[in-house]
Amino acid sequence: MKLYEYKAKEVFAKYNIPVPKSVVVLEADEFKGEELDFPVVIKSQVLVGGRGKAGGIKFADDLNEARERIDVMLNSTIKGCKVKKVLVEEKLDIEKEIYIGITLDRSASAPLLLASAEGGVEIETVPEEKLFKKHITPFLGIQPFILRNLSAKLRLSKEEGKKISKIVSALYALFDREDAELVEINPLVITSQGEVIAADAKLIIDNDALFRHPEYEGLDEDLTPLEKRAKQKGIAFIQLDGDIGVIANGAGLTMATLDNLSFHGGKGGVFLDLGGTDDPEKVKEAILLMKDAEPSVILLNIFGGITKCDTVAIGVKDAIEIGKIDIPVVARIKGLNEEKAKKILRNAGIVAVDTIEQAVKEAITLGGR
Amino acid sequence: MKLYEYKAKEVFAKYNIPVPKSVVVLEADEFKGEELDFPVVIKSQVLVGGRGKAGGIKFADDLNEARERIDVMLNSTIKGCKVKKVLVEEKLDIEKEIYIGITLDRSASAPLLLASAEGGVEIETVPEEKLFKKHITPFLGIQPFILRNLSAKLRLSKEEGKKISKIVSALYALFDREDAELVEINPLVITSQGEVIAADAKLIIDNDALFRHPEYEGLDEDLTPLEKRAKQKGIAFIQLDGDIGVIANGAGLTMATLDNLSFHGGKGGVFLDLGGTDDPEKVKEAILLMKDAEPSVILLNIFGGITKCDTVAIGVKDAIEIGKIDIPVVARIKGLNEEKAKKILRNAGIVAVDTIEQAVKEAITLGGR
Amino acid sequence: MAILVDQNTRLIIQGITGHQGIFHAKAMLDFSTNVVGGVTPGKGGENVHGIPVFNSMEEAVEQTHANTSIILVPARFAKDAAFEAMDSNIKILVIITEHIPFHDALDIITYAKFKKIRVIGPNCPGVVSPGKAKVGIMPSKIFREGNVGIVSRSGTLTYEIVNAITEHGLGQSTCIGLGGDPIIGTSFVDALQMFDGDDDTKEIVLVGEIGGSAEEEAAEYIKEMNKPVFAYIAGQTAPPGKRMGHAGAIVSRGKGTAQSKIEALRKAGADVAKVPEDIPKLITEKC
Amino acid sequence: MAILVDQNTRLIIQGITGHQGIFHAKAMLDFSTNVVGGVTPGKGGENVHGIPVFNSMEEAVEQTHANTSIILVPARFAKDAAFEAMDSNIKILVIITEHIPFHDALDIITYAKFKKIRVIGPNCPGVVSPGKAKVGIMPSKIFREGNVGIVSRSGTLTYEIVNAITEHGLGQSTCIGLGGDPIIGTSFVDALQMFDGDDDTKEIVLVGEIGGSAEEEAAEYIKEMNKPVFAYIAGQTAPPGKRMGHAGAIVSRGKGTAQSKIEALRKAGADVAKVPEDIPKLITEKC
Repeated sequence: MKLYEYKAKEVFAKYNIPVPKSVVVLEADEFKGEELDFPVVIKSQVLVGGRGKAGGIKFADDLNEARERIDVMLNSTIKGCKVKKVLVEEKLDIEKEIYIGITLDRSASAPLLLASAEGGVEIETVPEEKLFKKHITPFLGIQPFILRNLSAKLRLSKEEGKKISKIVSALYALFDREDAELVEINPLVITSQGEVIAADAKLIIDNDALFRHPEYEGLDEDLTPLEKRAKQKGIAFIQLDGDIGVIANGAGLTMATLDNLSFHGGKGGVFLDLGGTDDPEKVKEAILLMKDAEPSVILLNIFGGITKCDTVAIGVKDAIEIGKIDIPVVARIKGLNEEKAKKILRNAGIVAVDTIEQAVKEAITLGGR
Repeated sequence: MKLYEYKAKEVFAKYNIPVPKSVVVLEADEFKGEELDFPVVIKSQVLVGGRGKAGGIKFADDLNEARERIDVMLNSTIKGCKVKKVLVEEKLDIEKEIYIGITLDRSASAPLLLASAEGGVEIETVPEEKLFKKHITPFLGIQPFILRNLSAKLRLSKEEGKKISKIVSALYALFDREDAELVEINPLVITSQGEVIAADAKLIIDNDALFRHPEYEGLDEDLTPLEKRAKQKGIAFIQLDGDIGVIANGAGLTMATLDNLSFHGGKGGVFLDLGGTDDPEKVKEAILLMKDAEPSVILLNIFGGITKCDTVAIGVKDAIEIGKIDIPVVARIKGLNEEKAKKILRNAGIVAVDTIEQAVKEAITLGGR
Repeated sequence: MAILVDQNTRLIIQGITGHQGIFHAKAMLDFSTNVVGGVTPGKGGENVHGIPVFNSMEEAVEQTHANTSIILVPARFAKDAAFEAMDSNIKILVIITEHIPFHDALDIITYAKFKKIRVIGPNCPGVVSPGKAKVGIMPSKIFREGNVGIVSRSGTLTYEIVNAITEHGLGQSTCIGLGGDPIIGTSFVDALQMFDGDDDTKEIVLVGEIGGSAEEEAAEYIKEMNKPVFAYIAGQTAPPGKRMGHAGAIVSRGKGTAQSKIEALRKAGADVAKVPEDIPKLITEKC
Repeated sequence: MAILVDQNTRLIIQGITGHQGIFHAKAMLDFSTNVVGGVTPGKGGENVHGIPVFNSMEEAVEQTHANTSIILVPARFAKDAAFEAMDSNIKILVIITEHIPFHDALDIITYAKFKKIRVIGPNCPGVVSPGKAKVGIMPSKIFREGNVGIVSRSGTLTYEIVNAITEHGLGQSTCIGLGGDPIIGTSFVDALQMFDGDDDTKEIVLVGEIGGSAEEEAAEYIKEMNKPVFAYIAGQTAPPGKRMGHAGAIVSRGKGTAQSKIEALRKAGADVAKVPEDIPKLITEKC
């Protein structure tokens, strides 16, 4: 779960990481101008990178200018994301910009602390030799020597090193205790007055850990209404650019089916992983979700190992009847009780074929968009 | 640093480990009787085990009886320890007594959690098969499965298991964060009302970690005045039963010297380890400390490796002159610059011999008690 | 010979009395796996299909001398179950459970590395050595004894490929599902090394997907191998930034694309199939 | 051959610019130890007796390919120094520092076990292989090349015994001071095992003291050894419950007495000397 900047900064503040004085505004005239000192920065709250270049960050020297710009921003779309909130912050007097991030190094199975004296740019563009990198052993966390080495690498003054060390320790505590997948401060600003302040904040919380963080529940996320519904039902559902809805059991198989579709000139419109279930209720939910995504055709690819093909087929049949679905369905179903399953599907008017290639070709023909 | 029971219970309470309602009393009429419900337990605050059998724990049903017993106790000596404080507690309605302790298993280099359903007796007397024992990996601490297994082994009810699990977790947190060498609740009482309360509390804090626990500084300890002075000066100094004061450099060498003394019929009165120093100031402190311990003779055994013998000798000579020490001194000094050292010592009227055997025999003769 | 699980496997099922536990205990028994016990706290003394249930791993291992454990407990209890297993005398731990918080997985895998315990998963279908033992939830019927070693990050997709290999008249030495999470105990390289040293394995099939760089690392190792490797990578048309069902299947910041993986594997000499169905054909063509 | 330290030792001194660091750097150099660098944060670029000083262990190991480190920093910084060393590529870590909090030592030793790093100490005089290398603070002059392996929990007492052995015309293969704390990285058993496998070591001297059960465990191992073991145990007249100078030298709850240790060692076939001075005589009498 990716948090909006203003929300991430609330969490940062809980860990005593300094953030700029700010207000969140949903409508331009909510902003009174008394809360903050001018000049201010007006930042669109969207979950895409590079919003600055896309016009999602503006400055204002007085209330009028601020309101005007807030208004424009609230009616704009940044890289496809509608701006629903803006964050208005006091503008910082920037002396230096630093990058600090903690992410996961999958290859090493360890958190990776990254820092650079070149903040404010994408970390991927910083040359390797200018990066401070250290894998963190989960049980040990941030030991003093790591902070010492970080300060040395970034050539921080003693005073800067002290403040930034505190922030890095706090950031790791946050990463650890909030079950974060990623935390990033880019830039971490050192002001002309020597203050160190997180000018931006990126925070992704592990969805699988939300059960122990009820405070994040119900937070605004960058999901389509259907994706939101799927999430509530526990179904892996992703809307894509194309028109063919793909349902398969298992993430790998679903991906492979989408890939196959594309080799034959088709284009997936929905990724829907049924998972290892043959629970007719869940199958029904999935089909109804798919219906509401309005694909031109539904391509069903089931490999029944533990899952019984006929049970899945019954679920599909029922869902089509209940949901009065008139979108054509093509099924390739293989494995446990496949013959039974094919019969059930064919009786329900579904094209049931033997190989994935046949199914893909059929779907493309039937979809015909 | 071994804490008195009342002090240990203060620390326990900080970690939300339930302790009986109590007051600490230094004089009998300080106890007003209103603070607690009768009957009460009156417990001598001494740092020796087995005080119950030695008369250090009494009960009282009303104020008069309580004051009488407090008064007697405050004028008594338990196993050689003068009672300076008593802890008066509400008497618990005991249903069951449990033992819980965390100590160090040196062989395993790991903390060891010990528990037994037979509380109130010395843990050493509990048969192995009735003990719950689990080494704790420092980085992992008390995981839920450990608590589950503990509850099963002690055949606790679900409700008891829940309460005791909480206490065990708290106890480990205390062990860890307070830099404890040992924590022990014996007995942990389950009352007829189903409450779980630490009736006794043992807590030893690591002396070497006191720098990060200033709250324990200056606490009352079971040290002789000289031992206290030595501790302040950072000198390893222990008063023993005998009359011969032994100074050597290095704990092993000091012990070996005391042992040798005893083989020849002598008896050590002081263990004083000079450590790896030849700092004349520290040598002087040590000699003066030794003087105040009033041994019949001082036996000095120095092996100079890095430490220079002559520097030590000068320190000894100076101390004897400054302190006007007329206790006979026998020195065996060997190693770096030993000849110089012997000359210095002999000039100061000290018997300087070549072997430890000679020195020991000479000391016993000179001491002559 | 096979790898990881075989006739010498002495298996404990953690969570044996749950819905999944009961079902898969039977399936593993039927596969002639040596299931020596199960653990469910509070249910010690019961039995499931004749398998004795213990209250704790310590007790279970003491009584049965088990060397392997499989975890089939819900995600929020999986870390505790894993630590309990690793503090008993278990050498191989297969974690089936999905949706384990990633910080829990980090702790589990870190501790496993320290204690030199081989963890497979989490979020994996387990390990099968046909004719010897199954420690997992893969469908039994698709397997057949043979010489193809299979290692995969996927579940059903693997079953498809296994099934296709079997229908093609070939069989498997061992099939390992590594798991679809970003943090897993055993990597492609680990599995390739084991297969490389296994006499029963003549060919190796690697089924990868988008996300991470485990396939690229595998490619480096494949360069040094003599046994032929056949690969398939899922997610070639997946959009960046989206998790494709598996927590680990995500192209993020331009990294972890199928293209990069396919290219690395090809360069290393592996035969990369365009669609999974092609794998058996590629094997028989080459071998 | 010797054990632990020899001509292949490439040593870093952590805390080289301190009072102790400067002094012992010289002493180790003079012993012909291959001291390749030192570390003191903030003093990188300086040198001590010509030894380059680095800001961090990472840098030091990268530049010098060190395999061994010795810690000579104050107690409150020792844990951090140890973790820094263990996170670099060091294989052997000698911790001289005394008064390290026991929970810090626990963390250090636990992590060292996990990472399979050999830690000697803390609160120890280090390791000397005469004629090869000294990684510690023992006086250099008392040593002489030879075939007696010495392992001890004590400092000065060991020097006495080493000196006596040398004066007696014998010499040492390696002398290890294990340290006087209750939590130490290397035990008597570890050391005995190493000496047992060392061709240069013909006889072994074990210097123990009250507290713990390391000597009793050593006795169990000695039973299986062929090389003769000579022992001395200090603290035979120490009163129970008192820490005799060393944090680890305490008889507590009736355990850890000198009597128990002496008996165990005698039973295992070791020659136990009544006083330390007797050790060299016992060796020449027997060998």
